[in-house]
Amino acid sequence: MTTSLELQHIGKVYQTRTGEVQALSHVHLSIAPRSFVSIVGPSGCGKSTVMRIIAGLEQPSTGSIKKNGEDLKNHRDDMAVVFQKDVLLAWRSVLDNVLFPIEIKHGKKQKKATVDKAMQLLKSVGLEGFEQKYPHELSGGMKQRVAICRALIQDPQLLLMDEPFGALDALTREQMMYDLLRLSDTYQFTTVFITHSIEEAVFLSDKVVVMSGRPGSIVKEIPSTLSRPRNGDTRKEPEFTEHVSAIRSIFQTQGILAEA
Amino acid sequence: MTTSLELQHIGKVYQTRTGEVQALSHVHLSIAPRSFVSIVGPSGCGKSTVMRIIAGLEQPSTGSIKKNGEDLKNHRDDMAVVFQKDVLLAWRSVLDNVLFPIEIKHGKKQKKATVDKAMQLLKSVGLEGFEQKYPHELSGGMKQRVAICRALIQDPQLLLMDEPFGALDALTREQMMYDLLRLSDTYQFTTVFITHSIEEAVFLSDKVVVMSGRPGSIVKEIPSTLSRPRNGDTRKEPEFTEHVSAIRSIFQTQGILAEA
Amino acid sequence: MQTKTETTWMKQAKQKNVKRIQIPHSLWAGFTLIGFFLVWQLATMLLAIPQYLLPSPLIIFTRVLSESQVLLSHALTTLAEVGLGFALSVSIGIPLAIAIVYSRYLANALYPILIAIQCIPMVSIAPILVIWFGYGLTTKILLACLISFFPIVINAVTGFRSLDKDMHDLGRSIGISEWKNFFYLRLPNALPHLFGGIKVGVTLAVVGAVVGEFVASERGLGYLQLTANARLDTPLVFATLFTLALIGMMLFGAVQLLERWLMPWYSANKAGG
Amino acid sequence: MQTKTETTWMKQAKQKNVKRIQIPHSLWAGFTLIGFFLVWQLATMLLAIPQYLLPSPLIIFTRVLSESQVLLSHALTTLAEVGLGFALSVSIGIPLAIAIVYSRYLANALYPILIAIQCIPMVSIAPILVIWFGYGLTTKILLACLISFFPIVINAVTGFRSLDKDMHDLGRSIGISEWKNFFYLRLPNALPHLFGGIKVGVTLAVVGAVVGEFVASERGLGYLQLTANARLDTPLVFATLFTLALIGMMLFGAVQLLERWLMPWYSANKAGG
Amino acid sequence: FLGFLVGCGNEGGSSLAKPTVNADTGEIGEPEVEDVTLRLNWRFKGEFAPFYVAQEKGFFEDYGLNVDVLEGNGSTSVMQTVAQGQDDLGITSTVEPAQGVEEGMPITMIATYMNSSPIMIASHPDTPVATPADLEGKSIAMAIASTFTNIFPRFLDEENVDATQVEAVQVEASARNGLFLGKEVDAVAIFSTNELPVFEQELGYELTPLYLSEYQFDLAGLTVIGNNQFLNDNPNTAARFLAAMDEAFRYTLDHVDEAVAISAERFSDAVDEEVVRKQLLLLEEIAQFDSVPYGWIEEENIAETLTILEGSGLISDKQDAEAYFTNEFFQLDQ
Ligand SMILES: Nc1ncnc2c1ncn2[C@@H]1O[C@H](COP(=O)(O)OP(=O)(O)OP(=O)(O)O)[C@@H](O)[C@H]1O
Ligand SMILES: Nc1ncnc2c1ncn2[C@@H]1O[C@H](COP(=O)(O)OP(=O)(O)OP(=O)(O)O)[C@@H](O)[C@H]1O
Ligand SMILES: Cc1ncc(C[n+]2csc(CCO)c2C)c(N)n1
Ligand SMILES: [Mg+2]
Ligand SMILES: [Mg+2]
Repeated sequence: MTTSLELQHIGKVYQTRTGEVQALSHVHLSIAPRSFVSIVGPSGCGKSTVMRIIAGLEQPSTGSIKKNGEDLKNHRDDMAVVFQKDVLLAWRSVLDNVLFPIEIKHGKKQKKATVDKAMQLLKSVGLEGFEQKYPHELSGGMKQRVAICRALIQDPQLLLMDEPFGALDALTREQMMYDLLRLSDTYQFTTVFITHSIEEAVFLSDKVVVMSGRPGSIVKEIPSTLSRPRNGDTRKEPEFTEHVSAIRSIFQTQGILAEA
Repeated sequence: MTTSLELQHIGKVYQTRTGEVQALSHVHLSIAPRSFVSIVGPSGCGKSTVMRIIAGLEQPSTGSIKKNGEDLKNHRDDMAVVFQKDVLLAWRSVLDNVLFPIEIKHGKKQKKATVDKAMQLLKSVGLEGFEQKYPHELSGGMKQRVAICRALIQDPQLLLMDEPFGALDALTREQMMYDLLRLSDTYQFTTVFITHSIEEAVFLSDKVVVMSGRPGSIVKEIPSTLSRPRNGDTRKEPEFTEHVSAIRSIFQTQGILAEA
Repeated sequence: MQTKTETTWMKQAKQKNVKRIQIPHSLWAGFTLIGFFLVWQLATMLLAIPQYLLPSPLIIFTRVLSESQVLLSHALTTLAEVGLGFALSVSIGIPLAIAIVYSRYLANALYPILIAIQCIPMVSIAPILVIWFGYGLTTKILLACLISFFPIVINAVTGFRSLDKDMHDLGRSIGISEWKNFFYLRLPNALPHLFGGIKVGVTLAVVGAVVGEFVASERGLGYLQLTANARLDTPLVFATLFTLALIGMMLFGAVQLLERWLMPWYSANKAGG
Repeated sequence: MQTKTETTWMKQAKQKNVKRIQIPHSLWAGFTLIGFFLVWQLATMLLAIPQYLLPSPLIIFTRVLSESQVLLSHALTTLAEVGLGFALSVSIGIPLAIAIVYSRYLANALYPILIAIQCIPMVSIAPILVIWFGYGLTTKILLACLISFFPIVINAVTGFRSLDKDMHDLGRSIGISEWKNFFYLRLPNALPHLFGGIKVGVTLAVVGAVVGEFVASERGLGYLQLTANARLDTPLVFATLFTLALIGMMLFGAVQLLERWLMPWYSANKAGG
Repeated sequence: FLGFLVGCGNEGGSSLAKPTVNADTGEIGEPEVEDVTLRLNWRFKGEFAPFYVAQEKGFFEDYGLNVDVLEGNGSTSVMQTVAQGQDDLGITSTVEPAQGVEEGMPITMIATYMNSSPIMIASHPDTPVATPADLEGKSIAMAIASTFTNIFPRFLDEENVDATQVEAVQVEASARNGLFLGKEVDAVAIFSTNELPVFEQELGYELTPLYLSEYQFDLAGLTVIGNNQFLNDNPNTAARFLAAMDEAFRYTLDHVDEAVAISAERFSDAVDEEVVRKQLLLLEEIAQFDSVPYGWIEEENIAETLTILEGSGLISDKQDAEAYFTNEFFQLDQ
């Protein structure tokens, strides 16, 4: 059984030396098993905070999270996170960075058995030949791709991605989107995906969550009724344009997007 | 007199423990005074390397750079850089981070005199009220905006920006584009701008430089003949679409963009 | 102190669940120390350890209280030597570390000398210093300085070298002199390392001053210990050692306070523990 | 060693311009040391400093050579004590640092005791150790351990605490135990700090062993120095000190080699200097 | 160049300028300098009381001197600072100056107040070491690298004791004390004028003594050394110093209680009055100057010391006794 998540009236207050910052207020969201949920919203609205709370890295100040109906406090098993910053380990080669979760969770033996898969992943993100390089020898986008590989190699049931394609060019991005869709089809994992690209969100998701800023809250949830599997033709579906402009207009009324 | 730059047959080889990496080969480029030049290209093609060489942070392995006709070796005066990573100083508040170049170059007194300008800048990027926060209390996009303010406050003659809007949402991005155009109009500085968004590049630039990957080299320079000042209507000019699809087709023939 | 409540997610969860009344950690620590002294007290009583070998804590504390005037006045002498020696140590050590960081030549030339000084016991150097600098304050200050010097330099060098390339590039891109680069980037970035060295150094400075008093003094805790030792007044020896430890803790605590005050941003960025 | 050629952009530019033949830095350093000894030699000759105050380097070196057999055999004794004591120090110090990092309680309870040990001169503790542990090897090992303990613990604690929150979060997101988190993240991340402490610690261990030999021994460089001193054989005293310094440099160099070998990734990420 | 170093200034007492004495009154000439520093070889202990008595009771003043009595750190350091001229006069045992003169130090012994050695072996009465032969099968603690340690093998040899039957434990002084008091060892090598009363007071019983001086192992102690330059330039000052000390010693040994009180006053943090009293009484036993002023040096005493040191390998190039000491600064006919 895969993960179904329920965020119930989550609020989050950060304590800072210059006072409290209300980052989230009454965020209420349910994430169905095996679904692909995107979160879009202006910079600083609390997307990362939501993701960190789902990941169990941050405790909500109010509200609660339920997993399959049960209160969820600690770490979520079978979860993988792509952070907004590529947090690569300077002392490990690219390959060892990718294999890091395997080694740490299942030991050296399993790591060895997973090398082929890691090479495969690296190849699929265009990093063939860079396996033995160190993070400081990579470009920004390459680092981000390594971080994505590190998440995917874990075969998670729940994949959390915080602007994973931000530093990538259009083609690599496109390829990674297809890879991601294929994997989530194959392994049937649940994905929470943060992005600034409305098109990307609509293209990938079963549901797009639109947030508005400070304190962050959910303005609207837009289920995407595009056909599956998604491919080059998806963008040509009339619903695609519909959804995109629906979200655009929300942003416009919220003053988050200037009128065209 | 503002800066005119000439990159002559620049090559760059990185020494790594697993052998040499040819990052650039014969990059030949001239940047006219007061012009806005964008660089687009696939991830890892050497855009950042070009920028670092222009900034004097990296020495080219072959070739040379001329500034106003003279050989350029050291630091370029009146230059400001927005790095791909927001390199904020953890021990300084947002305001002090923005004022860092002023304080360091012109002392505390000048810093004080520049506070208003810094507040203005922060406000224009939507960070009013965050002046006294520390970097770790900001979201990813907010940090990037602080880094941009830190560059702009220097009133540089040459502004180098490495994917500065990568972590920003569409509206903030749009606003910052207009801010940037306005500033470069007012202060007549030269800008080198790295981006993954072809539209962004065409919209902003006088010249779009298209690079192809490993070893990075320049495939094409496309002068943008769009009318100035650029505004909401710019995107509706037929040349805009022309330029965009010209670049797209280059990428497609290079195999950098999948055929639509 | 954000990290305090966030140390690990396991703890966090526990704290959320079981919000019981908590005895502060520092109190627990106090209890442990008291327990330690109790065991010691019982050991001396049950094993009948003679006083001249190991006095019981009770005897020592009684002695500390009854001689508090004497201990205090000698402690002030020692403290002055420590303060001056340590100040000298820092004010030579940090510039030296800077020199070493910026000059591979100096690094190669100075390290052997520094290591030599460090490896030669102060008790061996002390008599030589007495001959060169006399029996006065200078000798004790120099000893406190020499002994606390090395950890400060080594840690400072490590710290100054630990600047991230990204940050250095930022400084270069602004076009500042290496000197300002140092002051605005390397130095704040090195603070955690610096404080590590200073914590070790300040306690070593106490040792240096006391060793100095062993060889040349008419005052100070080292002198007191020496004379008490000659009289086989072991309780007073231990009372002196106890006072030394107290001074060390005070100095260490002061450095730690300074650290917190100078680096409020630090703990917030770190995982804590 | 990328940084070596990239230290600062100023140097870089200069190197590009003036590609002259360069004498390696280490050679220059050797020259400086030779210069230092020359000045010393001249000073003793011109100022007619008598041998019993400060022997000239020539006399010392002659003595080192003529007594090399004796010095070597005593040095091996000392080295063995240093090795064992330092190994003990590391193998207790690192776990203790871990305990302190993970338990605020232990931090509060142990720090005072550690500082106490650190602030009490080894020459004061040594006689007590002799009485408790005899005049054999144990005492010297314990002294080497006790004296080198503190810098290792303090630096290790600072290092273990210096893990970036981001990285800690990565570990947590993978869902690993704090133990693995420690082993895979905190430990490698703390290496620069650890090596700082170990460099200070290993040289202090030499001091501890020698102090141990001062107090109770029939072999070792400390003993040799003491007997030479008793015979007013100042050149031999200095020859012994010279050997001690040499041992320290060797140990320090070994640690530095180990550091380079274990952290090849480090210098590439740092601004160098 | 080496010869140049060794050659400097150890002609000893015979070559020094002599003090001027008024033939009629026996009065010593005017002091060349009045301010003098005297460096003791340790922190206060009973045998130093006479120097403080001389200060407090004005004996120095009577002789027109202002003597600064300073605590020190061992005979070797004292000798080095005196040789360097940092201090004018110093207190050592006879062993160190004997070695120092050989090393070419410009110093001379001008007085020694213990004409019998305080070096002794003390033992617990239940494991008594009353004669050297008693050492066999026993253990003895001694300060590491001390004079005793150095001469001990020769002592055993001379007394035909089997060295392999004696367990000699070389440790630092306070460890030595602890081992002995804790009965980890049977005997201990100490100074009668220093540790003996302390030990006896701590243990509450009398220890069995064995004085080395009773076996022709007599190393004179509590010796005044002077810097040759200083002595040569200021013979009257030196003579006045010794004359004042002669009176001070006499006075101290006659008024032990007052001497103890003066000491306790000066070193309130460092002195146990009862111990000082006993130390002074023990000093009286080994400071026997009947027909001569206190401090008068017997040539045979120095010669014996040199013989022992040479036999123990502590000096290798024994010179005439005159090279080491002089009695020129004493006024015999007072
Ligand atoms: N550790 C923290 N301490 C204090 N305030 C914080 C902290 N982390 C985030 N915040 C604040 O919470 C708000 C939401 O931050 P968050 O990182 O969730 O935004 P975001 O939606 O991910 O933005 P972006 O798209 O720019 O990454 C911001 O106002 C930020 O200043
Ligand atoms: N310090 C370095 N050492 C070794 N190789 C490097 C180094 N920096 C960059 N490279 C290599 O040089 C090439 C170009 O890197 P660069 O960072 O310039 O790419 P980029 O175009 O900026 O990519 P991105 O869009 O992903 O940031 C890459 O193949 C990278 O692996
Ligand atoms: C640290 C230390 N060093 C030397 C001695 C030896 N000592 C004891 S008394 C004295 C003066 C001569 O009577 C000397 C040199 C010691 N006990 N402790
Ligand atoms: Mg974010
Ligand atoms: Mg880049």
